[in-house]
Amino acid sequence: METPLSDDQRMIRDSVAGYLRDRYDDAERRRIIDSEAGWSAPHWQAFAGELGLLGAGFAEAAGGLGGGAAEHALILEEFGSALVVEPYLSTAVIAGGFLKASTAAAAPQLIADAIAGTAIFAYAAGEPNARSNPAHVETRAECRGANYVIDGQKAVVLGAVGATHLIVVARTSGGDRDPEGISLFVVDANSPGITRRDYRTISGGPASDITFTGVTVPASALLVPEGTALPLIERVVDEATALLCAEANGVMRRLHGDTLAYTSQREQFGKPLASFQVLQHRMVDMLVAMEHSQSITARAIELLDADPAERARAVSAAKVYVGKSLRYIGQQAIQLHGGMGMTDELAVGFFFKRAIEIERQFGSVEYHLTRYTRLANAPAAIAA
Amino acid sequence: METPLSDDQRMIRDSVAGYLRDRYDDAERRRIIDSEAGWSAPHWQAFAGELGLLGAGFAEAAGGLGGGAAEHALILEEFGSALVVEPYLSTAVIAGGFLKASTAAAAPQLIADAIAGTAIFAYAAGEPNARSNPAHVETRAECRGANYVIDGQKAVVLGAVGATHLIVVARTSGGDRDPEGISLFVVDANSPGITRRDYRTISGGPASDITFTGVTVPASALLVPEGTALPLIERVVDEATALLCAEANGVMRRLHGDTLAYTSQREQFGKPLASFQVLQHRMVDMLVAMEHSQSITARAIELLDADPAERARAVSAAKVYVGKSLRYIGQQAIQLHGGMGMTDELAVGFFFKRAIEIERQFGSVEYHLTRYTRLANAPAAIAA
Amino acid sequence: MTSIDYNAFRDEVRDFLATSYPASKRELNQRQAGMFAEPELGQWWQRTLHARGWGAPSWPVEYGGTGWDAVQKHIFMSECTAANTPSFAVQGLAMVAPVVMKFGTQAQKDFFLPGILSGELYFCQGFSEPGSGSDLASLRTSAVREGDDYLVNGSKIWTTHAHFANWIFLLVRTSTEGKPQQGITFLLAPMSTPGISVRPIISISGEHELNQTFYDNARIPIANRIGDENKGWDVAKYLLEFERGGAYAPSAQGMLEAAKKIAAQQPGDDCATLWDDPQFQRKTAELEIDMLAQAATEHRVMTALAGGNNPGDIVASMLKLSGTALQQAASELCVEALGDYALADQRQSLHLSSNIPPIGPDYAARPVAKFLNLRACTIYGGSSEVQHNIVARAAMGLK
Amino acid sequence: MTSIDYNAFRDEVRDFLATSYPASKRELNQRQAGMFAEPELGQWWQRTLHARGWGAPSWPVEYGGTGWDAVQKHIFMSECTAANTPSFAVQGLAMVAPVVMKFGTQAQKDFFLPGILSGELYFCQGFSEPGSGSDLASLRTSAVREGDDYLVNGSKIWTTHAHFANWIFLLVRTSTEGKPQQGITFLLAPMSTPGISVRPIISISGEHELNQTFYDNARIPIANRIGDENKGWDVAKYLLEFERGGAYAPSAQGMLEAAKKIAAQQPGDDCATLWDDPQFQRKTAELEIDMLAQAATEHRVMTALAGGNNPGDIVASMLKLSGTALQQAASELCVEALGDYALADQRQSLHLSSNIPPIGPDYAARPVAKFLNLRACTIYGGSSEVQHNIVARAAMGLK
Repeated sequence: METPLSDDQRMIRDSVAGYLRDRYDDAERRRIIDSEAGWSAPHWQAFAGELGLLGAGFAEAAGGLGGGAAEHALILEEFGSALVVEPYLSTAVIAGGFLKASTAAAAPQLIADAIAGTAIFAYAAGEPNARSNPAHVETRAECRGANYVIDGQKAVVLGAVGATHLIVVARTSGGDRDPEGISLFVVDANSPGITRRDYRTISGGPASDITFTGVTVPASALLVPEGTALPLIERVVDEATALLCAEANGVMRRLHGDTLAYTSQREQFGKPLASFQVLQHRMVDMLVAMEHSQSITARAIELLDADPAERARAVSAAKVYVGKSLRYIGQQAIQLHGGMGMTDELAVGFFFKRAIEIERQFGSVEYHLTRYTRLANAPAAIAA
Repeated sequence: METPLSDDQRMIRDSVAGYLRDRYDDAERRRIIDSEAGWSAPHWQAFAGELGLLGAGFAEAAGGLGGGAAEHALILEEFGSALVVEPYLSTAVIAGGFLKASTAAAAPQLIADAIAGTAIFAYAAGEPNARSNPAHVETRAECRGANYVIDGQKAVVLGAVGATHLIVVARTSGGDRDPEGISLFVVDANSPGITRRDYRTISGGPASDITFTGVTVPASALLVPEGTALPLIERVVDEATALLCAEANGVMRRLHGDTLAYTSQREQFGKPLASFQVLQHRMVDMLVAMEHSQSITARAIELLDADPAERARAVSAAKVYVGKSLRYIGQQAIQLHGGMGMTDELAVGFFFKRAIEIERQFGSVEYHLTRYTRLANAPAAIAA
Repeated sequence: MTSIDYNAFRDEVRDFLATSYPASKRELNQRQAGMFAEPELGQWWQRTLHARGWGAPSWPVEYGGTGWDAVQKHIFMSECTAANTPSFAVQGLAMVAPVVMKFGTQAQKDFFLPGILSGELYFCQGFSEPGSGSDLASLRTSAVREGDDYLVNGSKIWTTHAHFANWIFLLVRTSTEGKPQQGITFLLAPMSTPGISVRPIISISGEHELNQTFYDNARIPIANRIGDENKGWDVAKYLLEFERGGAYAPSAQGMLEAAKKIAAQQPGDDCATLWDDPQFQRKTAELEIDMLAQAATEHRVMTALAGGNNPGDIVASMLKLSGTALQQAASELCVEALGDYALADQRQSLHLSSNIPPIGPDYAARPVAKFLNLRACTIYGGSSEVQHNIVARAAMGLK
Repeated sequence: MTSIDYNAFRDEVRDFLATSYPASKRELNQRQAGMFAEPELGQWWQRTLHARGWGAPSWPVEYGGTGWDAVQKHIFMSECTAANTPSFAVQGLAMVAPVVMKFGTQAQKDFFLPGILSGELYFCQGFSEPGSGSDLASLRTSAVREGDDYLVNGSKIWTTHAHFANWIFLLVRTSTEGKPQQGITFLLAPMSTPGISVRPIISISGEHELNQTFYDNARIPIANRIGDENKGWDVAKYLLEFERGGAYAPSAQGMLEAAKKIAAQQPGDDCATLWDDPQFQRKTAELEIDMLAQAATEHRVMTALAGGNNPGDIVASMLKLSGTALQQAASELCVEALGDYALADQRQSLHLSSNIPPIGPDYAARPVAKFLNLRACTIYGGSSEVQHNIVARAAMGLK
């Protein structure tokens, strides 16, 4: 089912889809992830220049296109359907979200550089001793005069290998899971004291574990006033989560489409696989899950500007539903591809692995179901 | 898959199955549940006399056949496959279990009467203000000299309408959910102060809500010393729960068998329903659930004599698995019968409704999963 | 895209419901576990709606419709579902009327549409036959011309409310040549027609809602035929599209709220009420999320319709597939919340005229009967298996 | 029914494992995420078992079996699974050997069985072809007689460990007359045969375990044929029965225990460890109950076999259906427990010879690769869909 778009939105979607079809096909993606860097600077420059995508979410006054989450969603759904590995989410959505809300003097210039494609961001938030609770921050930033000194470890930071800057969540006061005392810093990715162990995610994109040892940054690196970052983090991570769901919809579209195409051409017992009723019904269930994922994602994106509790509820609901759909559609896609689904010779395995990743990013089904349950059943939510 | 039986066991099973086939078919059962009493005294007498079933679980010295849970299971599985409404479980298993462990002077005579079919028991345990926690008892029994006076309400007591005696769980001390202070009384069903609201369960058997208003019984009505009954209740209810699972296996056998027969003869789009792959695979899943239900029930019955924690774990595991299977098999049986499954003209609807009842009796899937989780994950259960 | 103030509209609907649907009637409707309310209640409600001009929101204005857009219709339906208004006359309003509008003569329109709108003409459906079911094309009830009439012989089954209805719409076989679909004709008949008789079918919930109807040389005037002879299949297909176009989320969400309320009054095992059990809350939340997804898709469809786009028949099948599953799941959760009282047969308290109190608490009366009745929603109107086949063929081009 | 002291037997097995399977080897096996251990480890273990006389518990005593009854075999397998011993040589021990025993000549028995038992002959399987799959009868690799040999041409796919094995067993087409099943022949061939070549297939876990093999006028002596020409279908059917006869619960339970251990070391969201999260415990318990049911059915089958009763092939299909689903679920729970480290591609640390530490904690190395590999267990050896078909036909008489 098509979703109605404005003319501007249709133009964005069509230009992204066209670019990816022509210049970012499965073979090109393999070349990118098999390269040493694991991402492509030329494509990034094309996103910035030729396609002008990197300003999609910034105000026109700041040099952007004046769009918002809806435009990010269109772009990320297409990126999902091509498994684009470049760090759009961490740069345009996450760093973009923080920078737009930032009180830092450097923010306008960083926005301009992000739009130009010269500033690339990774989001260094997750830690080896934390799970998905955004208030669980053990990395410490200690104020020393005009500077802060950051010490700690960040785990599974996506896209750090090509980033010029890291957005670092660090604790300036309080206990490990204290909602107060959390701060956000923008840090030069090559600062002394930063060491990375780079690796790949299972779907092939670049990721790193990062250790901060006495990394010294000026107080101007604080994106918002010291110790007050959690509400902003929750908003931006909610936004990123909803947009990750949009990316997921692109991934599922390919998983379903590839499965339908494969089972239609592949014969067994003298008939196309797709002529077996059991497989047909399963592909229908995949389709239904996909349509509903689209809908609940659109709903979450519409509610991003609602009050924090409603926003969080809508985003967690979407992530739960999309997470379950990714799991079902991904696993069935492999099952219905049979032996061929087990090889990395077809694209389907990479989409399946990306589905596994998205299922976990920013919190699993279990995490978001717990969060939704808590929010939905706050005493006010039930009329007796 | 057949389960190996001893010669004695095979004889019991074959005689019960033969009796039910010849004299307790679906039409006869309808006559029984449509009668005013809602159960059949003549069949009960046949169970006692002709078939000699009612002594199956009592020692030979007490006039029984010297069997135990394994024999009860054989009988109840057959009873399940014919939806027998007579109160075998409450009389032979529950009252039988209590009487065998009882210190009361009257116990031997009650056992003899139960075997003869002249004493019939209902188990008055559940209450309108409690759910499935057996320690939650609000009915009070107050000691007054040589007597106890019972006040309170019991809900959904099965088979009370034909019972000569009630086994009543009442609190002699302590708070509403206190494990201590729970007592067991055997009470003449016609005692003054007992009022019943009789009704039917959805599958047609008799049930009652019972109010006790100043019901006076002698101290000799205590089945075990005052206030100590909970461990015995837990054991006997575990036994009854495992045997209810055996009954469930009989119910599922019929649900599956009737569905297979119906879909094999009923045509749609010019072919038998059973020739559609989707329905075939679903009936296979029903069969697999049924086989595993058999197995996990047999396991629970074997472990009834294990230590209380292991016994409880095994019984709760069985009830969880069987409960889920009842739900799946029952719902699919109706779905696969199509419109005919929605009428009470076929037997399948009654089996479905009995499945719904069993799913809840002695605690739902949720209750037993909680219980299992607590027991399985007691600190000792995990080796780090 | 539109200038309608939907919030104001919602308030208007709520005001109407608050004043025109009193608590006494709501209480009566709580005893209705079937697909449709008994006519005594249902006809009253249809008259009430009709008096307000809201008797047929989905009809074109020229026939008495409201002129609402799809979003307004959705709001209206959601509010009615939330207020638990009686379900009535769906077969006339949503099934017969659209085909009369599309295929009927002027005389047929003039006669049937006003009567359906006012609730005076109460229709039941004669499609399925013993031995057919989802395979409608195999039907065998025959109609042979004799003078100005058809002489109809045969039998129909699963006819909800045949014992209450004054009219029936029928598919009959007028030819055995060609494909099975080609010889079918669509007729309307008064239930008082000599030769039509009704046999009750008691359903697994113990209620009499369904019937089998018999046709023994029943004379039905040719003037009551809708569309051409042997073209009834097209009429039926058009009708079934309407049947499948509903909204499922509101009623599922209504039952989920009911389950929460029951849980808040039922005892828990280790906590004061069942609602205090975190596991019950989590299970409820998980189902609620599925309903949000369903509702969001229904909203997308409504928006598309309001914008003049037809999202296609396939969407109707997909919504029925997941929507009916959610209705069943929500209804099951109400039953689960009841605990042991789910075992009690409550049928004696479940009639408008009953003065027998429910067994256990008041809220224990309806859930099990509703649950049992709702097993049918994945069977009737094209079973879930048939809906899967439809989507596979239409959306994915699978044969 | 029997006088064997199973508890004593279990102790004997445990003692053996404790002394003969040192921690260093166990640690190596932790890096093996594939179906089978790499031969360096696997062959060592087969030699170790063979030295103890336990190289082939399921074989008849005359060929070097242990003489254990079914319960003993089950105990042995469960203990090995619990100790996480290397999985090795299954294709020779459990697939080739039974058919050699049943269909082979004395010379074939004398040559192949001792070599398989000692681990010296390492077999891989050449059944599926590009374009066939679960539909084995459609295979096209041809074998034409020339003198004392067959000249074999064609290709086989999904050949696990073809790059390690020194022998392969093959189904080839020797006739195109009659039904497709009728012209198939079963051959054994050294992998060193000129004309046989191997192409690696990298699996979605990033590992090289699978291969495609090519046959370009490969000469295979007629003496290496098992059974008669054109009768290979019967041989293959017999072999597949053995393949499906396994026990699934022990390995699923092993992975469930692994998930618990991971959870006990991973942080929770609002509690010290993930294991302290009641929801995780409940989920684990629910899966554990399903495994108890599977294990109880496997136990019933073993008991029946020990009592001389054959519960039938259908049971093998049913056990594979539910057993493989449980293995996948348990493996998924391990991945879930890992949290974000599930995103890391660990393949560089997953080889015997690797000295690269895992990304994140040590226990993060294997679960994802194992999970990805285990997607195959519902595909190979007759997919779950095919197993459903088998049970429908055989157990329920459905066509």
